[in-house]
Amino acid sequence: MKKLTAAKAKEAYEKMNDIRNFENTLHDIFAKGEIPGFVHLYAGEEAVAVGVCSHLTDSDYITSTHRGHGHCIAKGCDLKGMMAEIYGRETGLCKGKGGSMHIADLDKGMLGANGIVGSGFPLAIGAGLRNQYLGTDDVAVCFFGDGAANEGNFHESINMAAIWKLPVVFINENNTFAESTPQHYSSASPTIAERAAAYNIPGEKVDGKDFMAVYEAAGKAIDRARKGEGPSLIEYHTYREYGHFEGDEQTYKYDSDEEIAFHDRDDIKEFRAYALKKKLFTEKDAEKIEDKSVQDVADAVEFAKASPIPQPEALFTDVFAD
Amino acid sequence: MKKLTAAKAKEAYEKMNDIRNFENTLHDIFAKGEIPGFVHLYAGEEAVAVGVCSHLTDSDYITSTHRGHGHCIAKGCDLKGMMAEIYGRETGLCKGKGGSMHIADLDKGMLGANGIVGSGFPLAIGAGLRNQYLGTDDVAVCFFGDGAANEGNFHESINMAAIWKLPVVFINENNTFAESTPQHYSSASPTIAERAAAYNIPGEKVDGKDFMAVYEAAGKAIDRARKGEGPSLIEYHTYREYGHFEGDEQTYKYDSDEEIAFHDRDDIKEFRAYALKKKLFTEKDAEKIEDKSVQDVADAVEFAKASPIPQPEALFTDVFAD
Amino acid sequence: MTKIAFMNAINQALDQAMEKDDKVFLMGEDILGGTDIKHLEEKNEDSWGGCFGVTKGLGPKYGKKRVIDTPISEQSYMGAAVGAAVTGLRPVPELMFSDFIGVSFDSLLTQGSKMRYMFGGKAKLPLTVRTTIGAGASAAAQHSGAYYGIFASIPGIKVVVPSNPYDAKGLLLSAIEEDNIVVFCEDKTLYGVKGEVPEEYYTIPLGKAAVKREGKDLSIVTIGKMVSVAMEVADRLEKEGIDVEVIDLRTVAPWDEETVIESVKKTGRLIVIDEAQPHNNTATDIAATVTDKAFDYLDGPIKRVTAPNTPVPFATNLEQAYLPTADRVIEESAEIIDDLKSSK
Amino acid sequence: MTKIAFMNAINQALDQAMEKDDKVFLMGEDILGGTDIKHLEEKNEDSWGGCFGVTKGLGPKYGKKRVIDTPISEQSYMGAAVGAAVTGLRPVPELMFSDFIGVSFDSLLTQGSKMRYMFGGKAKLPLTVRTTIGAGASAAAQHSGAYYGIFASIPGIKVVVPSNPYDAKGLLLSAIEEDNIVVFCEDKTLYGVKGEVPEEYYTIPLGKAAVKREGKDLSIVTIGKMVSVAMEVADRLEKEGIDVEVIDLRTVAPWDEETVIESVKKTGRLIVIDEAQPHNNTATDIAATVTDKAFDYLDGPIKRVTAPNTPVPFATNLEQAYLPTADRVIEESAEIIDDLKSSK
Ligand SMILES: Cc1ncc(C[n+]2csc(CCOP(=O)(O)OP(=O)(O)O)c2C)c(N)n1
Ligand SMILES: Cc1ncc(C[n+]2csc(CCOP(=O)(O)OP(=O)(O)O)c2C)c(N)n1
Ligand SMILES: [Mg+2]
Ligand SMILES: [Mg+2]
Repeated sequence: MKKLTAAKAKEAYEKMNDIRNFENTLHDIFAKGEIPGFVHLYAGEEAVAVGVCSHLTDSDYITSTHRGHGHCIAKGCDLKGMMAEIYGRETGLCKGKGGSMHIADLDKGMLGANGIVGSGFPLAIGAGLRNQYLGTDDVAVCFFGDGAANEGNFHESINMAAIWKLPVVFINENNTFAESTPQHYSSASPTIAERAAAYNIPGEKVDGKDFMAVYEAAGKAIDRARKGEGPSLIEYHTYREYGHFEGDEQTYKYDSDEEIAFHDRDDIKEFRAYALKKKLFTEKDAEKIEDKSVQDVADAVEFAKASPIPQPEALFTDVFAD
Repeated sequence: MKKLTAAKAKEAYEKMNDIRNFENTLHDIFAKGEIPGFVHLYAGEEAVAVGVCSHLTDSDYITSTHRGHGHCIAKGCDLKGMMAEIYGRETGLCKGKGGSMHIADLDKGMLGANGIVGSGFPLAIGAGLRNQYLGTDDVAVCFFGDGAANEGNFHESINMAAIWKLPVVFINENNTFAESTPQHYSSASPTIAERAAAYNIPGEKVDGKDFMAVYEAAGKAIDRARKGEGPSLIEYHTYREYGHFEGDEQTYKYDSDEEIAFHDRDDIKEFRAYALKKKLFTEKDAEKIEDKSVQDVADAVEFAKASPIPQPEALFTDVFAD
Repeated sequence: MTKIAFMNAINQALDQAMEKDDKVFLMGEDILGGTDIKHLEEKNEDSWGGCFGVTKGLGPKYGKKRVIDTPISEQSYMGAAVGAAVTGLRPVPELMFSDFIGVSFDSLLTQGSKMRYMFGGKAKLPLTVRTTIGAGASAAAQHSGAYYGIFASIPGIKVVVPSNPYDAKGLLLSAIEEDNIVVFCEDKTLYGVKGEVPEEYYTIPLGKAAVKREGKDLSIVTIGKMVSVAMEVADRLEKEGIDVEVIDLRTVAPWDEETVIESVKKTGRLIVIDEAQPHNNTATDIAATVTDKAFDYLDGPIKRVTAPNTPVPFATNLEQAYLPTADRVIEESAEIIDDLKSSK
Repeated sequence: MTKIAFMNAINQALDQAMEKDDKVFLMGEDILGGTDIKHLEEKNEDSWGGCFGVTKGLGPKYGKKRVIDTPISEQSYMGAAVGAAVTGLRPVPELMFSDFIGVSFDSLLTQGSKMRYMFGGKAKLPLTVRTTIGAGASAAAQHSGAYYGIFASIPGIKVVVPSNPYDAKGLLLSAIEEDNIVVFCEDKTLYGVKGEVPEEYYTIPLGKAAVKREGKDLSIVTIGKMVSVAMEVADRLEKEGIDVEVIDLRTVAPWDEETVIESVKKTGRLIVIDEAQPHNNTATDIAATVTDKAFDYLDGPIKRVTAPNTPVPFATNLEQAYLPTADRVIEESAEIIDDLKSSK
């Protein structure tokens, strides 16, 4: 696994900032009633998406979830195209036809946010199968939540990935809740990671607020997959900053001081401190990145708002390829 | 758990014989072209169904599979009604409308053979939920194959049974094949039993040709369920005598001498020897049981053949309850 | 009578059904919300009461034994509901969005709907599946399906699609009383719509349409939230001297052939409005049946106004164009309307 | 030309598609059969070649990389096929029985069929799902579904139901060439039916019906194994002086409106035979569309002859009564036939 270079660290810090700003901005915009629909924010979990995707290139694939903005940004999707999509504009990554829950960018290897919990699993093994079939060393990474770990697809797909030694890495984002349902209620096993044993693959539980821990665990698993040694499962303990979706009153939070303390940890600040200490970038670099990120997200909003809505004919197109 | 009494042993020996004779007879009848459709025979696996169901009464529930005749007989379904069903006669347990793959008898707690692999899991947890809801100490037993262990329902249902501590016992009949696909290929874990750990419930692999081993393992698990201590998973290693369904040429058999040796073990003969040694019944009892069983199955065939086919109106009835 | 919202009418029906029969219980994702969260349990509070808050309050009232939060395991909890029904309970599972039949269809398609028949009439399936349907909430392609047509195609299932709070309550209570599988489809965009709802327990028979407005020139048959579109069309056509009869099907399986055919016999003209995708839906079923059974009474073609043959788009303008509106009905039925006008 | 069985025609098409394009691969349960069984691998033999033997021989020829035995995990392997298609392969998964959409529907309903649209046109889905349909094999309620009507109701999916070996091969090759999802429905009771099939690679366009027999008095539109029923009806009515046109739809989504409507314009009379359950099926879709678009040409009601609204029964006599037969078509269409006779 490659060590985190200064360049990579900077890029990661940029992306983490982009995600946080993107989501904070959406939170405000939603409250103002400017965007409709179901919007699930990724803020608070940045270290996971970015720590994992730092190991990937455009030719690797990822599958995502309803909480997809973080994965998109981490995988390199354009902020403007994303924001325009969420606004339902013609310039959106999906021409405004998908919306927040369906942002995709095949050129970036991003196989779509997904409104159906657990349906990313089979798409990921399909992409993994493709990589293996074509003899590439590309991988497919499947992001999924703690709630998704109880869907049948979890079981079926991981088993298939294991028997075929597919280059797929299963990344569990255990943010302790599925909507309002706590993981300790919905899963019979204390951890998701230990379920890996049922498929004879490595499984590990890792602090998901700690960027470096995320980065290293993912690096090992992705290397392993690239080398043809098969799939792995990593459970990252994390916590979402906002509600399940915008509008959620979150009366289910919190049960304990530990929970509050964990929630209050800021993965971005922690990584910033680490990177400064390790001299991966300077305070000044950091500030520049932070400012630019705020600006880029603001520009994305501008861009989206200034973009046209789809032409009426768009309703009828893109059902079939010719 | 109750020790195996002489009376129980006799009853078990009767049922094992009934299953074997029933299936051998169907094998011949099918070859003669007298019955149509998909017929999956249970011969060779008698110890499992009978060993498990020896612990159950009519108020306990079982769910079954496409290979359901053994479960039906073990749970007390009438041989005549079963045979007539397989012949598609009005006197069949389901009036001839279900056939081999759908024999059911709710009065006996038999929730139906099932043509959909893995769909017994949720029915069993539904029945278990019902038992818990009504405060009975009845259990629900879910029979399923090694192939079925890769269906999503396996995962979803066992997890739910575990978190709700349902009185359900999951009985895996690992006969080493799902159709022509060997379990060592289709499952990433060497055993099905070890998957229990993923749900924090007991899991055990047991010799399924050894009636007493089956009986004892099942007894423990069923007791546990009755006491409200939750579900268990038992994997019974067994082997089917015939093909997947009638007509299967079985070119996939055999890979090793061990496999042949295992196949050649006769669970019924082994139990007979054990019971005689333990004086649970005498040689003479055994012979009487064997003769009666042959006769009962022959009578069932007679009965079926002499029974009328359904009235034409039967096509339209039984869709809705009034 | 007080006016209450559609979603409160559903809540009231569930409450009264649970009060009446202790075998009735609910299961679904977050329908209580926060099960096993200490501070909520201590205060006996629920959190979500379902994704839309429809079951709010029932958890604290009836306990988590009867309002069961499930893991995200639709295939198995829907199948468990079938298992519980066939063994004597009266489950009312919630499938948060009808789109999730994708991951739970077997419970209805090959298990529940066929059991009584396969078992030779010995099984009863007192099971009501509540689910949400419909476009118009910016929920995009995977959360906006109006799949009642698929359910209705399966022998052994009854399917209800209420259009207003009063019907919602009475039809849901009927559904729960049934010893059969009923899929009860709640349009999420109607949840906030208010209407008069008696507080007492009452039922509305399944399979009976409601004539919302009598008329002699033209019949419009419709479903769910399209009823208000039909009423608007009727109002507008009235001004042009066309007297429209509007029939709210309420139940799409079995749908009320008698009422529809009587109406067509009277008017000779039929428009069906159905927000589902255009092929093999309830609108086609009605048109085909009327053509068969009332052909000699028809004075012209039967128009079906439906969604286009596309997934549901996200962008607001496209989604609005996706759904049938009064404008679209009038435009697409120009032939019929012109005929009627010229025959006046 | 040699006569080969329907199932061999399918096998030939798969073979030629795989030879032509190395991105084409098959996956499904036991489609090779015996993967990882030592003695078979040593001899490079397959075992089952699918439940009905349709893919027999392809495993040994193309290897287990391209003929992939799957675990019994339909939801995920069907979804994996979608994932492989959208990333550039050309998968041809087999769903052993169409009834198993119960445990795999999401892959088609909310994923594959909607991806291109949701992604703004950027995705291609070169995916052909092969599956078996149909009653008549004593396979009972859970293995006899003719669910093409459900598939056809979903925007974004094409659906093919071939009636004979020649069409089966040409249509399957077309399907595999498509950059779209095609559900290819093989009637299991037709597998043994023989017909002339050219050895070379050829395609038949999707969406085009075949006029099996021209006639001027009455149109019969039908699908799959019901084509032979229609032909028998035509023969029998010919003796009564009625000249029947028989149209084999071949593709049920999109179905060939032009050919059907042209025929009805000529004959003024239409019977549709569809073995699917009676509601919301292809027969209703055709009847509704013709009523809309060719109303003025219709001389009488459109008859649909379908299965009854019940699950498929097991008993042979009931199953025979379940399926439309020539007798039933003639009986149920008495009104039309009498009209035609009296107008001669
Ligand atoms: C198949 C399916 N079931 C239910 C839902 C509704 N739903 C959307 S997100 C969600 C919770 C998912 O929890 P988790 O997997 O932990 O992801 P998180 O939201 O915490 O990131 C649920 C139940 C859905 N979209 N799809
Ligand atoms: C959902 C579903 N998938 C596939 C099948 C076809 N099928 C019937 S039995 C069977 C094999 C089952 O294997 P296993 O669970 O090991 O049971 P066994 O036959 O060995 O008793 C398969 C694939 C089916 N009936 N249902
Ligand atoms: Mg979560
Ligand atoms: Mg097996």
